[in-house]
Amino acid sequence: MREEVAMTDTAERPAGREAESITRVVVRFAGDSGDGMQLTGDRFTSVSATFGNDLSTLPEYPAEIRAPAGTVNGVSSFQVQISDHDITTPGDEPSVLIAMNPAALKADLGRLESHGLLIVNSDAFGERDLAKAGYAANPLTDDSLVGYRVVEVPMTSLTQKATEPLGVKPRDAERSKNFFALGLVSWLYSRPTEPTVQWIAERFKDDLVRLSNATAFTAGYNFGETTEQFEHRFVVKPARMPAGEYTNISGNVALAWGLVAAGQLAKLPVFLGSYPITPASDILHELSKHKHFGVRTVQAEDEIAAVGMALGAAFAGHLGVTTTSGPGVALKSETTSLAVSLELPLLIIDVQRGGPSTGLPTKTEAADLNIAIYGRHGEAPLPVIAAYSPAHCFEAAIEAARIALKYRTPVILLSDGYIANGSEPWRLPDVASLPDISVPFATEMNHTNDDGTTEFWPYLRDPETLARPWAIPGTPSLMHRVGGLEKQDGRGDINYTPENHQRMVTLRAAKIAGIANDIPPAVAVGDVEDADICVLGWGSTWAAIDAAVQRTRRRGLKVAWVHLTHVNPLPPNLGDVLKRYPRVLVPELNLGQMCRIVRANYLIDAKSVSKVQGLPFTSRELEDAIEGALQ
Amino acid sequence: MREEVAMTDTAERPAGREAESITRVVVRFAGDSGDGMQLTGDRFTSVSATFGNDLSTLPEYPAEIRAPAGTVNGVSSFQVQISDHDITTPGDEPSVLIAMNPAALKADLGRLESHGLLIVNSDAFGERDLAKAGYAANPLTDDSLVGYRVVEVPMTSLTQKATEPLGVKPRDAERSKNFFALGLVSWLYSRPTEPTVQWIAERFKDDLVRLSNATAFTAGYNFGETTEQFEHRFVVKPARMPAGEYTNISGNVALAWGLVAAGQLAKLPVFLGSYPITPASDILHELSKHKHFGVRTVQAEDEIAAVGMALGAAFAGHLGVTTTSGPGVALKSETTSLAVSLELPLLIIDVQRGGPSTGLPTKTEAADLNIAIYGRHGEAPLPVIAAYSPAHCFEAAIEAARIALKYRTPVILLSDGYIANGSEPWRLPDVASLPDISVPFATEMNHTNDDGTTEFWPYLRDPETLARPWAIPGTPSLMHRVGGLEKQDGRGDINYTPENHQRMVTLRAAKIAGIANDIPPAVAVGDVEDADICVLGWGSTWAAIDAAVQRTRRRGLKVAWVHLTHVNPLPPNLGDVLKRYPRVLVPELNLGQMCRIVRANYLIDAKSVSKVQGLPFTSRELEDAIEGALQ
Amino acid sequence: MSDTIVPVTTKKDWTSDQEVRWCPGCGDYGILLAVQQLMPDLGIAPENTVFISGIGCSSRFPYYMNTYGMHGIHGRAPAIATGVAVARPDLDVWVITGDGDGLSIGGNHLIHALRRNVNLTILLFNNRIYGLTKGQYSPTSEVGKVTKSTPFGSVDPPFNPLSVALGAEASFVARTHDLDRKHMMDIFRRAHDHRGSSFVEIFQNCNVFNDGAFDDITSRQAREEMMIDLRHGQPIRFGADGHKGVVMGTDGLLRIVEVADVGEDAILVHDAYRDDPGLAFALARLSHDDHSATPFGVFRSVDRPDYGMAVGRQLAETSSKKGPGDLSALLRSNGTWQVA
Amino acid sequence: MSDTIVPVTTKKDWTSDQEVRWCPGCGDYGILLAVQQLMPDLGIAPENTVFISGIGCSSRFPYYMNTYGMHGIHGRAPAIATGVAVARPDLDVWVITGDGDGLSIGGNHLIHALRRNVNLTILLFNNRIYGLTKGQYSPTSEVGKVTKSTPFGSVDPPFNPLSVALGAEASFVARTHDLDRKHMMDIFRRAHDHRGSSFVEIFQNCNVFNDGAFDDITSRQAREEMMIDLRHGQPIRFGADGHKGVVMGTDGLLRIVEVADVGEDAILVHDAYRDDPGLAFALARLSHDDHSATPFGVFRSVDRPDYGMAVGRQLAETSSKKGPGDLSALLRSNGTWQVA
Ligand SMILES: Cc1ncc(C[n+]2csc(CCOP(=O)(O)OP(=O)(O)O)c2C)c(N)n1
Ligand SMILES: Cc1ncc(C[n+]2csc(CCOP(=O)(O)OP(=O)(O)O)c2C)c(N)n1
Ligand code: SF4
Ligand code: SF4
Ligand SMILES: [Mg+2]
Ligand SMILES: [Mg+2]
Repeated sequence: MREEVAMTDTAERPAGREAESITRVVVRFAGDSGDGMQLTGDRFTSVSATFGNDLSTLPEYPAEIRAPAGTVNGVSSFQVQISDHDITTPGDEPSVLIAMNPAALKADLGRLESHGLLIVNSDAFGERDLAKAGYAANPLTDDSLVGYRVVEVPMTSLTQKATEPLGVKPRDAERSKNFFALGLVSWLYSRPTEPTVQWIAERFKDDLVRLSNATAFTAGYNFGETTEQFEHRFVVKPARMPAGEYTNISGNVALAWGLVAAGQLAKLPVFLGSYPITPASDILHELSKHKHFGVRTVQAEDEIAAVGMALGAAFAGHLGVTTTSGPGVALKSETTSLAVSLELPLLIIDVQRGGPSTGLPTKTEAADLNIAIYGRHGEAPLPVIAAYSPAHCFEAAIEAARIALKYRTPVILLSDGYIANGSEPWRLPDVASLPDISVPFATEMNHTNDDGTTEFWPYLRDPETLARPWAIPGTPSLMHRVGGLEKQDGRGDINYTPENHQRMVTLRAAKIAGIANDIPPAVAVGDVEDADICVLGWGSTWAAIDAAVQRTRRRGLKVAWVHLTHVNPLPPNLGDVLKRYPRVLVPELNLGQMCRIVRANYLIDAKSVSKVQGLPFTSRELEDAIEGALQ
Repeated sequence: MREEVAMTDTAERPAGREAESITRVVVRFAGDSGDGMQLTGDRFTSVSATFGNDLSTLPEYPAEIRAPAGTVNGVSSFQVQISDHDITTPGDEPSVLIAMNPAALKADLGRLESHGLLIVNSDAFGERDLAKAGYAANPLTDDSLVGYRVVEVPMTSLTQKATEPLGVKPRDAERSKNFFALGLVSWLYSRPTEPTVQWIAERFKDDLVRLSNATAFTAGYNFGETTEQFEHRFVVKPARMPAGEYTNISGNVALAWGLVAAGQLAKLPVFLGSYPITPASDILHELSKHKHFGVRTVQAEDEIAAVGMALGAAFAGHLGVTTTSGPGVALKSETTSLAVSLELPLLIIDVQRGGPSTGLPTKTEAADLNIAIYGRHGEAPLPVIAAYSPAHCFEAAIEAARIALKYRTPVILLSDGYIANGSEPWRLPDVASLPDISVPFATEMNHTNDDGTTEFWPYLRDPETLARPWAIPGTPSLMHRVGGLEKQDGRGDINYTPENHQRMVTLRAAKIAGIANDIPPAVAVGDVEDADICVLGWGSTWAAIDAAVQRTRRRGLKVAWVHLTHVNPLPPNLGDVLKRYPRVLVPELNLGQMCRIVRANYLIDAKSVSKVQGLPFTSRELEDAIEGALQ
Repeated sequence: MSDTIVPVTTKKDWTSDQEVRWCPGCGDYGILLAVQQLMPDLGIAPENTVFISGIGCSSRFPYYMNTYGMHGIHGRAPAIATGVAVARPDLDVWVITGDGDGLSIGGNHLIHALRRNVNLTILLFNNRIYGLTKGQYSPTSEVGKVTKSTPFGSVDPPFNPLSVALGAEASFVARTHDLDRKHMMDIFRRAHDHRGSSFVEIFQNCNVFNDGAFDDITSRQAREEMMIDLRHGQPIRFGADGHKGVVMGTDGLLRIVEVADVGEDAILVHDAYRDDPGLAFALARLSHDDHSATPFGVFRSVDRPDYGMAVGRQLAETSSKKGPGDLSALLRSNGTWQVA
Repeated sequence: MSDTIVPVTTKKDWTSDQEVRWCPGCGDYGILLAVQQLMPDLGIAPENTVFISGIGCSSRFPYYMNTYGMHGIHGRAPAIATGVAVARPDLDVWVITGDGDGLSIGGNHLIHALRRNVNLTILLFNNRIYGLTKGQYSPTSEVGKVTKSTPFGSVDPPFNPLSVALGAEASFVARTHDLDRKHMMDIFRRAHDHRGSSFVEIFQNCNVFNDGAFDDITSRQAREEMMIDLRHGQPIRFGADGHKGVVMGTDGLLRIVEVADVGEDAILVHDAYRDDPGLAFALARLSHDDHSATPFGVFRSVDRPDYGMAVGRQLAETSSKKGPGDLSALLRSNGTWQVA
């Protein structure tokens, strides 16, 4: 199809203005939910990825499927930082903002860096558009945009003009204007056009739509080439990244693939019981595609059924998994407590979002640490693991499965909306190098009575891991019953005696606590020896902490940093490590949940840095926090 | 009816042996689930109560409705301590054990104090009975009972003989043998017979059953009078208790009455949405009787519906209440989070039992503190209150309602199986002296726009309490919508902006934290000035701590004690109080949940004393713990 | 319905100041309009009306009504509404739910509310899809449906919402669709006027994730031959000048026939007021997919005690027996003793 | 049923070493005996059999079977069992539940398991009471019932478990009672042999909290006139030498008549294999309380795809299309680039 499109025009053109090389740029596409900003951002991202930049993205969209067109509530935006060196965040302030309508301008202008480049679709600034966005006067004409470099481009009409010859109706042509914007920005930052043209050719089945988009893209690109409105054109050189094969991956996809991998590495079929919920649904969607990996996915009637099914599958010998977000974790609490009592392997994945209650369903937060660790009745301890970046979700899923299988315990894996939807380049691991996490099923009697007869005791533990045997249905002569009532140590029969209950409660706690010896110790990075302050992080704060620690250290501050993947149990040496430093700072997207835990464990006066705004920390915020703590 | 019975016989008799006065006795009735031990214990208790003793009880029964007759699993027992002075516990070791069968003997002998008095129903020690209980040899004939004062009484046959003249069949007569035992023990401790005879007359509608029981009771009493098997007869004089009118009350009944009272004091109808669960069901049962107080009770389809209904009733202007135990608290978590977000008054009552999962449904535990405080997704803080004794449940219920109503928040009230089923004498409060906890409903617009028009803002807070207005359906012109999505501060419209979310999260937290200034400060008792150790207690550990602190202090140790009713938020001065003492000890029926909280809050090296056996602490255990800590 | 003096209101009085946030073209708009237009006719006051919903596109509904309202949590609306209705039988309580909210996660609360016959007017927006979460299949989606969560097609057989309701003892059961405002208003009115639980299934088009799901039945061209209009006391006929009809065989099987073949008298006469739900159930099963003739209207409407009233009556009875509760008497009810 | 070689077992092989802990005289004993006696006839092996239950007296059942078993949590057995059955279609999965466990807290999981037609044999012990929690009313207790939680009598109308199941698309629906072991064994066998979800309501006597609830129907004296024995293909007759019968009127109403009055040919012939659930539903509604003639036996038994199999088939199909999953290919599926 590609030859049909007007791409060849540019090929014949002179090379165009010389591009000025810059080290990094933060681009933010903003428009109406209907304007396809997520798609546009995605394309710009993967082109930059294949081009070899390091990058990090931050998609943001409204909770409504489609809020009223043209309103601030309906604004959907996509921010991406691309760079020629190692970066971890989508950037604090965009250096360029593409605003497809007044609402987008109103919603996002505040984020644009001063003197930043502002590209607006001037066609979308009519009376009614301005009114819908709540503008009394037209910002393009009054002086509300001074301090920014404004470029007005009539994207709608230009797109319509470009596609008219193809016989595209103006109303339809309008739907291609985001590709015009993409073409323009691609030119501005010297992105290769090939991949996008190819992608358009493959993605759109309808001939006219395909042609219209391709043409709009080219028109946008050519517009940049021809217009005089841009003083400069830029190029962001590929980053020097470790050699290897890369793909651009989002947290939810990485997590889904991690679960597929875990099944392969454990030599077990994967069973996902899930109920859709933002921002976790995409894991269900992704896993549903991979049935040829022996992955079963059942969309349950609710979260309680979802975890119940996963638990049933685990009892039957599968790798049982359930994926959800905060409200679902709450609903699964009682069944999770049963899983703790049954001591069966089970993965409960919580992609955190803003709470309490329905809260901010499409925004990020990390306030489920408490419910993950403490949110069950009775003494029901379980391991909790937290992924720290989109790509890390892959590894985290495998590690969670390893622990669940080895210790026969439910494990809660925490992700969040930011890393779930955000993406970054990922250097593909060598599949052969991934760990074998398989565990044997019980196949024989494990207890001999005095009279020499043998029995199967479902709660006779492995002396080292304290894990009980996993005997699955179908195994001859190991028939046994398990349940939520207290069980006699060893035999597993119902038992209500005081001593036995004490023993079992202690054993269950010891089993989980013991996992601390099977995880990597806590390591400080940065000014390990002489830091004046140690930043303790967990989960997705990783990116912002990384940037903030680098910058503050560049400015001569003595800063160390410990980042946790295993949040329960904690690495045994964590207390000693933290006590080395006069100050401990714990940045969290909650009101200080991990901070309380380390205070209780180690009696150190750790200080919380808290942000609960549905957004990740900016590195600037953490820079200031570190500096402030050192004053 | 009474004259029919053989009571008059004794009346003609000589007064009987002189009773030796003792200060306290611990009696334990033990038999088969079918033997009516709970009834027997109850009778002995209330007779002693009306007689004027101080007392405390500990009923224990199996999780099964009726485990196989004669087996150890089927044993049901009732322990009561009666005394002539102020006591708080049912006693560590019984001084007398009444064992109705071998199973009961086997199950409870271990608890009897050495040289304790053991009364057995010798008729129940046949071959098969012994086998069922798992006795190889007959303990009455071999020397396994040395070290106890054993009195064998053929209760079954004596009862049958006594009731035969009435035409009672031997099989039926057997069912009256517990009254024979009651009569015997009543004689032994010089209990008045009047009340029991009267109670029997009123309780049993069937003439023959009534007569048979009354006769058995008298026969037992007379047997004590006539037999020579008892060297002594005892009397426990009435306790010197503060003047007033007393009733004997269990925790569940006190809690139910407290809820009725709360409704009256708040001038609101009470709405209970509940799903039956041991040991909380009796609150539902009790409240269902009091419809003439305007109390509505709905047995919901499950716990989620129960709390949902209570929340709906609260929205409609009732005092919404839901009662449950651990598994139910877990299920209610998501709706509780909604209640936090809606900021409506709601009472969630958790009568704790042994966990995790179904655990030990009929046994006590206090391991739901974590889920109560931390068991919701997102930042969803709420106040938590803990009752410390059966009678205290009344006051605790009113206090929980006061806070819920004043601050428009769900409140979790913690009780447990021990105080729920246990009973103690309660000095009735003067109803007129109970606090007025009523709050006004909103009736008018509360916001004026610049143009002078007025509106109703459902989230415009009281500057002091930070509570929002409670405008109930039916109120003209205050129509408004609430929901679980984040709300704009003041207006209450849906709002997803970062700043507003931060503000609302902070406001909700501040509202709950602020309650600390509206509760009694923490007070230490005991060696307040110069204690070497401070015991920090909460909930039902109160009784055992009280006894242990008294005894250790009597033995010259310097001990202080702080007991908490408000466990979240904590009294503002708690940190200062605890820091006064070199050591802090926190006894809990869990693995140290409150201990972690005070460590995190105040960075003090508080030590946990933990027991998780389905039983309350004995005072001995805590005495040893205090002593040990001081070594 | 609890008001004695009939309040006079206009559509405006029932419309909130919140901007409506559904996709352009969504069927929900038509339903909202029908309800807002109907309210003034019901002779009730906004302040005595409560709308409770769960979570879903449909569940945004209460925000747009100028009444008391709660946007609850997913699936729990019937339970929350039961609390409102039992506590306050004087109120007019509506439940707004979706096929996922009401039949998937909320199925249990829904059937128990219907069983108890709580005085609720329940509107279930059936678009056979999860709209708000961007297009997964629902318990009413057809087998084979390809959605985000079923890339190879769903293998879940769907519920028939009406049979679920009838199996759960529902006293009022009806069906309407988002394209016919008059019909919606008529059904909603009757649902509202019914004392006890009223269950209304509304065929609702989700033009973003399941567009045209009901076209074969409700589109202008299809209606005449595909929509069976149920009217109490009338023979069940449909199609161009009623050439088709429904007959019940002595074998207990309901059949669609050409009236000409069997004669008018053989045609089944609809009886919505019959205690026995058998006929309503059979009619609910008459269509097995969205491409065959489908009955609309009121399937069942029978009187059963309203749960909230029954609860209230017990309160009144005990009070009149025992007199108003006396707290200090209560505290003494288990016997007391004096200590001097 | 998934075994090719038929294992030979005796009742002993199916009996666990746990002592049975029900009250003396409980109807559960008879049901346990019936199941344990039946198992050897089914030609299946204990190690391929799984019993999943919730919480309640009835839910203690799995402990007494020498098979794989799970005593789950209240109401969740159908969900847990769905996980077992979908993961392992080779297993024989039984669900044991009570009227509270299965219809109150577990109602939603039950109806969704039935809708999906998961291969489960579901035995619901209906004693119309909460036994384990010592006697509160249940969703099958009659109106007016005085229990611990309803001292003035219940105002909740009960569910008819069979209509709930039929309304939820159940493919196999039957009723039996705890006093007739032969009948129980026959029904359990057919429920087991049915591929997909089988739902069996068992009238079970709780002699401690609801003694004699079914006496008017199932007691030796009452049976003949009160129990209607449903047999596929047979006219539905009962009473002394079948003097009573059931007829379907053209008005869609099922009636009990004297056969003499209407003639044998007018009597309705039972059709359990009919796709349309209308007749089964009508029969389920024939009795409205525990004091009128009540049908027993198999109401409905139709073939629908077994959910677990359908899920498995999709796995097989994709594998045969795409070949077994290749992890490193998956990691490259979204496009990659090389960095030297
Ligand atoms: C406890 C919980 N689980 C899941 C979700 C996510 N969720 C919100 S709405 C919805 C389904 C909506 O479908 P439906 O009820 O049919 O409403 P529609 O959007 O189609 O109108 C889901 C799964 C949630 N909000 N809460
Ligand atoms: C989540 C939860 N809620 C409540 C309970 C208490 N509970 C246990 S069994 C039961 C009802 C039992 O009734 P049914 O299912 O009819 O079984 P039955 O005892 O009558 O055989 C209840 C309410 C529980 N164990 N767990
Ligand atoms: S997603 Fe569908 S149901 Fe939801 S608002 Fe859009 S069109 Fe309506
Ligand atoms: S309580 Fe009833 S159902 Fe439970 S074991 Fe006893 S008799 Fe059976
Ligand atoms: Mg829907
Ligand atoms: Mg029952």
